[in-house]
Amino acid sequence: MSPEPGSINLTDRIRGGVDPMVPRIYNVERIRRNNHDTFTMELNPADGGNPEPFSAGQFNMLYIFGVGEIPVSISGDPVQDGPLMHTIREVGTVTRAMARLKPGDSIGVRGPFGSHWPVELAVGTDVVIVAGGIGLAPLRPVIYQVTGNRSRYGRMVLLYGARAPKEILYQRQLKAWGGSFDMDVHVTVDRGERGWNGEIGVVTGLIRRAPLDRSGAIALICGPEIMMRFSAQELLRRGMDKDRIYVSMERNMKCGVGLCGHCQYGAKIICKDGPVYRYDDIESLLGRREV
Amino acid sequence: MFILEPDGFEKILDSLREKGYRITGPKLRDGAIVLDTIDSAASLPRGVRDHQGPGRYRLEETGDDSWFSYTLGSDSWKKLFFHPIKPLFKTTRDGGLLQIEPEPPREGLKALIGVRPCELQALAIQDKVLAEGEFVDRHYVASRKGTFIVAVNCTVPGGTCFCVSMGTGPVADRGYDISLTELGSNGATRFVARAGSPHGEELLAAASSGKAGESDLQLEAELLEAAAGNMGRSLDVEGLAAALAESGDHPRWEEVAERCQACTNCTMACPTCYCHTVEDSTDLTGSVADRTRVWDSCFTADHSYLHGGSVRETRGARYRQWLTHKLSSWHDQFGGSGCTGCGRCITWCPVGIDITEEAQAVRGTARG
Amino acid sequence: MPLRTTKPKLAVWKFSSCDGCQLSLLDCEDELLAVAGAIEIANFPEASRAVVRGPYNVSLVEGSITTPEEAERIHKIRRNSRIVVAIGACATSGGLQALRNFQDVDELSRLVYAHPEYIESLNNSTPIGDHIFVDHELRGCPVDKAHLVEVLSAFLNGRKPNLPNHAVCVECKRAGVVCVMAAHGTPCLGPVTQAGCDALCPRYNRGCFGCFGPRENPNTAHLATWYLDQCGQTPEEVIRLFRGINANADPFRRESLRHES
Amino acid sequence: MKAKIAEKKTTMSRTIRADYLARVEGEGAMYIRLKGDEVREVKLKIFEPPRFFEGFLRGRSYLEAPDMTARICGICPVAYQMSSVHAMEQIAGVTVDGPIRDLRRLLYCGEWIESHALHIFMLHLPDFLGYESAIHMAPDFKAEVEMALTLKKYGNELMALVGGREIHPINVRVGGFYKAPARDEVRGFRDKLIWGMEASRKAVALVAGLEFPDFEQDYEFVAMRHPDEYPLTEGRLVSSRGLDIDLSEFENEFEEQQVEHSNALHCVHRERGNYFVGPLARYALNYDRLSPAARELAVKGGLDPVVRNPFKSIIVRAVEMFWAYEEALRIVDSYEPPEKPFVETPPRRGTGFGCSEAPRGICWHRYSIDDDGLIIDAKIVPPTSQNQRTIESDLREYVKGRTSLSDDKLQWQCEQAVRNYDPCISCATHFLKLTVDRG
Ligand SMILES: Cc1cc2nc3c(=O)[nH]c(=O)nc-3n(C[C@H](O)[C@H](O)[C@H](O)COP(=O)(O)OP(=O)(O)OC[C@H]3O[C@@H](n4cnc5c(N)ncnc54)[C@H](O)[C@@H]3O)c2cc1C
Ligand code: SF4
Ligand code: SF4
Ligand code: SF4
Repeated sequence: MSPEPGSINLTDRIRGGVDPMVPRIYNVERIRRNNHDTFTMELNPADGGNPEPFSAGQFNMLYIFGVGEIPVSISGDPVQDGPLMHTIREVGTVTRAMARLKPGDSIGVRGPFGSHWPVELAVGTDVVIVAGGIGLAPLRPVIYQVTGNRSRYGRMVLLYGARAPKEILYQRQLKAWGGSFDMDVHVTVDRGERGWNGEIGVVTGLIRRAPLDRSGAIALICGPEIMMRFSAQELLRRGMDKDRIYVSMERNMKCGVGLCGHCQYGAKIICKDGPVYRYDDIESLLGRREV
Repeated sequence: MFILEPDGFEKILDSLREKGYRITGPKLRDGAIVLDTIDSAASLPRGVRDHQGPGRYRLEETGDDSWFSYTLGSDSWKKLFFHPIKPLFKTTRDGGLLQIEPEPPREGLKALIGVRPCELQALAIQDKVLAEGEFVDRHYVASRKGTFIVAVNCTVPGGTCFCVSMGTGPVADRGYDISLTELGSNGATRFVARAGSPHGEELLAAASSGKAGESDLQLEAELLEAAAGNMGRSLDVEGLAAALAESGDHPRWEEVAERCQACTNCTMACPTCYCHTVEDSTDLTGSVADRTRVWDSCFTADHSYLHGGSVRETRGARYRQWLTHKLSSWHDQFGGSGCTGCGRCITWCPVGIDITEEAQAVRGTARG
Repeated sequence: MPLRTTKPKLAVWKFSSCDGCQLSLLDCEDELLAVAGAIEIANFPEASRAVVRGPYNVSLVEGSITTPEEAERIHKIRRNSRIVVAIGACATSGGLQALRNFQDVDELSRLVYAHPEYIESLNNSTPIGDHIFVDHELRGCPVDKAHLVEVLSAFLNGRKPNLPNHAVCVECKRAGVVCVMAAHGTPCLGPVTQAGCDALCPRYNRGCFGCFGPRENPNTAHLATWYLDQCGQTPEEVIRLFRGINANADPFRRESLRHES
Repeated sequence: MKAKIAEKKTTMSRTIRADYLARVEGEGAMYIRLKGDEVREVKLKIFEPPRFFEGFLRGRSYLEAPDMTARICGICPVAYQMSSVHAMEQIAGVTVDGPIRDLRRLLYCGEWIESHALHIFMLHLPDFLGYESAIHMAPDFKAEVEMALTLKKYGNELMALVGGREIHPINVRVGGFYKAPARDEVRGFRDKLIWGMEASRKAVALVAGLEFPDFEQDYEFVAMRHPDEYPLTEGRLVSSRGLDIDLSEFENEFEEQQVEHSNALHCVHRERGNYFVGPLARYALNYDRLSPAARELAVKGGLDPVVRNPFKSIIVRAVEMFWAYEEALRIVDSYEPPEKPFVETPPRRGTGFGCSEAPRGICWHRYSIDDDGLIIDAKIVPPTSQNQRTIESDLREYVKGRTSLSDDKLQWQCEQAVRNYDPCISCATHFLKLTVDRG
């Protein structure tokens, strides 16, 4: 006979006594436009403390006063101290309201939540990063981490597809990475423009030609669902192992901590098991409609 | 094992009330059994039974003095812990600066009277989801603490019940403080009572009219066995979860879409469904914003909304999400079925869609 | 967020209607002075003689289009307004007066008026959105006053109004109301009607009759089948149920026509 | 609305036009043509489009009448609901009494309170005090406006309590209600009603102190009269010129005429022409049925038992608002929920009549239904159509002695004269446009 069967016997499992549903207030330090519809916000806690530590690939729930709350990946450096960074594309109500924030305004932040890119697996091997559009943002922390400790990793290849040349994110950084960090950077665009002498076409085309030879390499993919599926298939065709490919998934999220039920993806709960998955874990779901 | 007479029952309620428990139990309202605050055993429904079928619920007077001849109504205990509408916090804004004032979790002693075995399982499932993971819902935890449960074993199963298939009833084997089996009626209702906790034991010792005799236990066993054989429905769960996991493209989903309203009644009535969403509102001056959590359902378009549209546009995909979650992916996520066999989703579906029938249809022809 | 310097201008316009939706604004007794504090009520004849010239930041439009004059006037309002919110069943589906769409207007006119030749009326009563682009639609007959305040405050705060597009059943169950379909056999439009009334009719033990119009993705066909087979309704009764306050809303119109023969 | 002035230089004639009359419910215009001091033409033009309710009602179930007719008017839906359910109950041969009847009166009191508070403070009072609206008044009369809003709000709350919501209540059905409110909810209203009575007293004192134009007319007042109550939903139709008829005889005495300048029908007495319905009529014909406290208040407000100055309708409304609060309190204090919230009314062929006292006057209905309960024929005479002629004649008389006023002033005063009637143009089919043409 247990002491109180009707009741539940729980110590408050609430991390550090903080309710996971109540945001911490951060102030906007700076907002930088990346392109016509994308910007990067730098945030610091209003209480003067440090931003929460995070791992590459994790996300925060960002709350904007009275408008709503959305999941956004962290796009800054996970190793170096510095402000919390998010790169956001304006698509709807909350993201547009965020674009109107000014330095000094505050927003609510919950997190970091979710799984991360397995950067530890890349120690001593090659890393292939395949990104589409805003999908480069969640992968930037990986690049920071690798370039921050370049000798620990093998060759690094970044294959990046954007819709148009002016939509290419982090342009200066891309140049710098390609130039000085012993990193292969290949960028393609869906539609060329005058002055663009780079690649035109989808990112899978880059994969086909990427300097990929060492087995044991890991691939990290982030972008629209269909782009991730085709990229993974292309990588498999090039002889990569299923269990060395990772993708980051996206579904509606209201809580970010596995309680609200919104981000289910088959049996997965993306905010908890994901957003980063090993490809073979979700392969069977990726091609299905309306999952 | 004790014998409890009606006045002993009342005594238990009295002593719970004296200790400050708020008592909730079945009540008759608008032609159905609902769960509401009760003042005394006298406000419990007597001499009624329900007839439940797909999309149909009717009460009938039995003409006797039976206490618990009915089964479940549309609401479940989850509303007491996982509140349909729950303020989360209030934000005030001064210039650009925000201040957040979280809603304090509310604790309080609650006694639940007449919890059925399948509902004990439902509580256990919600505990698992909302109170036992890495992150917990603190409002749920707070209100779930200090709950005293008087369970009632089912002797008259309902027309849509299938707890036997789900292994959750008709007898409560744990999770209660006191469990009761009603013996006989005809003006002579008595209960076989068991304690499931020291607190339950203490109350029973003071209120019962003695130990249950051999013949009482014999009668109880017969009643419960008969009930187990009288389920309105059944579901073969052997291999079901695996079969459903592979059923993504089954044509049955499109067929059910023609009937399903995507009205959410099944999920709202289900005692284990926990989906919720949050709503933000501001006052006219724009200085105060409220955030509220409300029950949501995988049947709404917003549930799977990503900028540009819903992932699950069609009613078929929404129904598939619901059914496969309940009976299949729940196992992967929480180590057991999300269904207790209570039958609510069948009865309260306004167009009588039957989970047992749909699951069977999908599984019967599922491709491996 | 930028601080507001000048107050946004609000205008309220009336087309064919019963006045109930604009009265809802005057019925916001607790918020009215706050609304007037936050917004300049620039044109609201029912409340004030004062008229401030446009353009207006928000125009609330009540009523449906039933005359040639109205069909013209609505375009002027659109040109003069940044945001147009259609309020109520009349403005969002044509209202109860759209019952004319199923009949011969001349005959109706003869029934009601001795000199139908004095009456200028279009054959159909149509929603505002059939004539101009509408930024938001507030459903209901009448609109819910909390929704009016919500739309105004959402607009003032630069966000999307928080309005549901799911079924009334959601609100019904959240409120713990006993389902009138399942428990009483009463035909209820709740499953196909947009939430917003807080399940008012079922709370009062009656079936929803659809004031808030069709929800997203309604399955009227099977619901009608259920009314016929399980609630003992005749096809005529089914027609009347769908052909009510929002008779001209597409899914309801089609469903009622399906049962005509 | 601002008058548009176009003066013709040669003569003394001028044209004043206000295209949209404000602070009335619905769309209408007023048109006055003057030649020198002579009033040539007065038209109350209702351009609110017709909505053909009587036509739609044909072929609908008699049970749908309260939900459908409510939509004629968002300001007084209860009037339409009450008149229609009474007519249907007459056909069914059923009378409704006890707590259900009380609940109906309570609902109607809610509508009177809401409508009167709205009209007194938000539509009419600003005219007397020279403000464009109550909102413009608020900075100078904060306490009064707040009191007014609360008075109005409680009326709305009463409607929501009994009817489910303020506008287009959903709880009214033929035979009674779908669900009776719980005893505690109703009884719990007591304190608000007591506050409302007190506030109504203050309202009477406030409006009695206004300045009224010297303008009296010899009207034929028409209202309902009940053997022992101030009239709401039941009684005979009586007039100050000796009419005393059953509801079924209405059409023998009165007829609706259609005029070219208006989408609303004009209702007139077949022999005597225009007549007057609404608070002044009700009050004059039922002074003896007011409660002692209400009568005392009328006297305090400076009212005689018959008031012939339509501008003073504002005081009469305030007295009636008091009465409605008082009546509501009486009902609330004795409320016990009925065992069943409605009386069964199986369909039966026949013709029935219903009439009730909307805040702005009598609202008369006639229906015929067939064996299946489908409506064969419906006729609805709303209050404003009955007052239209009287409004026009008031305007003619009122303008006569005042042609020396500036256009703006004259226009405003004429508007005020129209607003005396609290015309509900949405009902009459449905805004007001004032054109003073002095050509
Ligand atoms: C794990 C994760 C990481 C993400 N990281 C980034 C990032 O780094 N940068 C970025 O620009 N975007 C990111 N997104 C997408 C971002 O969350 C959506 O663009 C955003 O929610 C859109 O909100 P909205 O209110 O502007 O759009 P609306 O179209 O107005 O959406 C309304 C609501 O629907 C939900 N919603 C809509 N789209 C999405 C979506 N794609 N994912 C989840 N919920 C959605 C939100 O609750 C949103 O408030 C991420 C999404 C997930 C799940
Ligand atoms: S899925 Fe249906 S039967 Fe199973 S627990 Fe939920 S409501 Fe009960
Ligand atoms: S299964 Fe039934 S209850 Fe569930 S959403 Fe579909 S119609 Fe509604
Ligand atoms: S009463 Fe109507 S709105 Fe409520 S759950 Fe039943 S069908 Fe849905």
